[in-house]
Amino acid sequence: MDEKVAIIEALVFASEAPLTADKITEILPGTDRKGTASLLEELIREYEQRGGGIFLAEVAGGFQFRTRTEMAPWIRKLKAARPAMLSPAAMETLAVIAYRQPLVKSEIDRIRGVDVSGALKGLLEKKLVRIVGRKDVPGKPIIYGTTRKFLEVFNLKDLSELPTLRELKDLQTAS
Amino acid sequence: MDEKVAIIEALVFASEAPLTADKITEILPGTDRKGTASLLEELIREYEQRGGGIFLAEVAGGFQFRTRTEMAPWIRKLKAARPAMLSPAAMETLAVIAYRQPLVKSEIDRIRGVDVSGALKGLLEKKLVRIVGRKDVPGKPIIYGTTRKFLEVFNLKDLSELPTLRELKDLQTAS
Amino acid sequence: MSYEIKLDIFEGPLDLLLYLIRKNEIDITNIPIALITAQYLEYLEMMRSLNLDLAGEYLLLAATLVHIKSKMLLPPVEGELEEEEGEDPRAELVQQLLEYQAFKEAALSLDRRPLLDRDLFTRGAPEEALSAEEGGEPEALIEVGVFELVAAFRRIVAGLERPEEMEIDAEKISLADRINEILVRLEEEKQLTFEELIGERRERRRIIYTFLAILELMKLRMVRAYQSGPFGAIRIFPAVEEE
Repeated sequence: MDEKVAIIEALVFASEAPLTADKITEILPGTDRKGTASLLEELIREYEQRGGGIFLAEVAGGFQFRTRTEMAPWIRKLKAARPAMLSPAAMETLAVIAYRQPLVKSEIDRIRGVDVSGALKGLLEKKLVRIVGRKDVPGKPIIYGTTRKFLEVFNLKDLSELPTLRELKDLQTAS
Repeated sequence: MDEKVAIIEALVFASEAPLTADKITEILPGTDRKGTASLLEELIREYEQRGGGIFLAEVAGGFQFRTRTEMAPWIRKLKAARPAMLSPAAMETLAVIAYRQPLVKSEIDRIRGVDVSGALKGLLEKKLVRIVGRKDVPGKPIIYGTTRKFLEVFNLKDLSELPTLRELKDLQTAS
Repeated sequence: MSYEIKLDIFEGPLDLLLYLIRKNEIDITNIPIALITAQYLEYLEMMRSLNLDLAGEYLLLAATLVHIKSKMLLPPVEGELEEEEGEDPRAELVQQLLEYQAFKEAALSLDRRPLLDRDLFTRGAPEEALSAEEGGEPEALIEVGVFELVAAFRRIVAGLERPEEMEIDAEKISLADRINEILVRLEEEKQLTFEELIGERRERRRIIYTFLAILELMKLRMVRAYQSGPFGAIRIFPAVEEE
């Protein structure tokens, strides 16, 4: 492959947003707008001829690599099987439950200062949190705790392996 | 390009983290571990022969597209922000953890001859180091180890790819 | 002695010592301890005069060096055990230095590797931009880990009016383990005796924690306990029957 085309490939690949031809021209030495355009042409054609899983798309006034639409079913499978990831809200709710369990929802709401219904539902669906029982007070509120899966996902033998706030603070105080 | 190779290309490209051969085998129908390995081989070779700006790297137990190191100067021009470098203190702490893991903080302190709290916290925040568990001795100190991200950042297939420490052998015979 | 080097470049006392050894072109296994101690102390003095923050570890190593020096000056004590005669007072320090040097070199060789985001880069585009037809979820996700969990908890606690009431200790967490275990079994078996809860493993710690867990669950109004007669078995039931 022509070295300049290779550089364009690397630039487009590493760029967060679709990369404009202007930006490429600015970075590549000794190239004008027209030169860049024809190099981009060459790269687009190369990907077309290869017939691989990705192609160079022209989007939003720039260029970006994308997966071919025929690949969508496979990529959906990939996304379904991804490792455990949590939103910050879910992570905070889970932290409160892990450290303060067993506790009722109103208590989690109070500590987090927001209604945690959504986050709680997600954690129950992911089986990181479970209903451990009900409290014998008016309204019979549901009590929540963490699950065995929680221990597995966080790679803990048991809850006593959770670091304490003091241990975290000890790390913070120095330097 | 073979259709299965094209699917693998799309999957590896779309994955956020290095994709394992096992995961690919799981997603691709009618393929066993060995079949996937040879398809991956084919894709790696194809990228090598093209001589483009990116290549298929085997890293952190999986596969990921990365830009060739020769492309770095151009990409640095694109990404104005300087990458976050590790301080020598952080690097030394990381090296001790990488070679001696799993280990407790007092052991790192001893080897480096200083209190490593600050460096350790920084490494935890950068997700290069993780809490592995607690040691079953009085005080139950926290045990640390490196993460998958450590392998990704340092471009290592697995920990066995770390160069061996020549001097450590001398030490063992001396002690 | 020339002071052209910057003083804050040392990563600790061992690093300073290694520097002095290299500077004097000394064999690390045969350190002329008087010379090195003198130079080391000179550096400390200089650091102090420049008002550099002198960590306690530097002084500790200074004390160790002085101690080794004095030991080496002493003639062998009469009647000392045979095996101790051959013991070099420097041995432990040499071993520590060799070990530290090995890791220092390892750190440098790690840094020389092709590094992500410095020498090579991965796909820059965010996930949801990869295919035109799918709209991905824009919410940033955190990969889970214990550090992330405790850091999240700390953030919340820091925002509370009375953070001290959230202080958790290892004891309380161990209790939560036992509570979870009891609740799981109660769910399956509907009622249990204290003996059944303790089970085969009759360790003191386990008995105490089981007892404390039941008290906590009663206080939370999650279980009820009944005793059949003064010395009868204590039976535990869920406080609320699930329909």
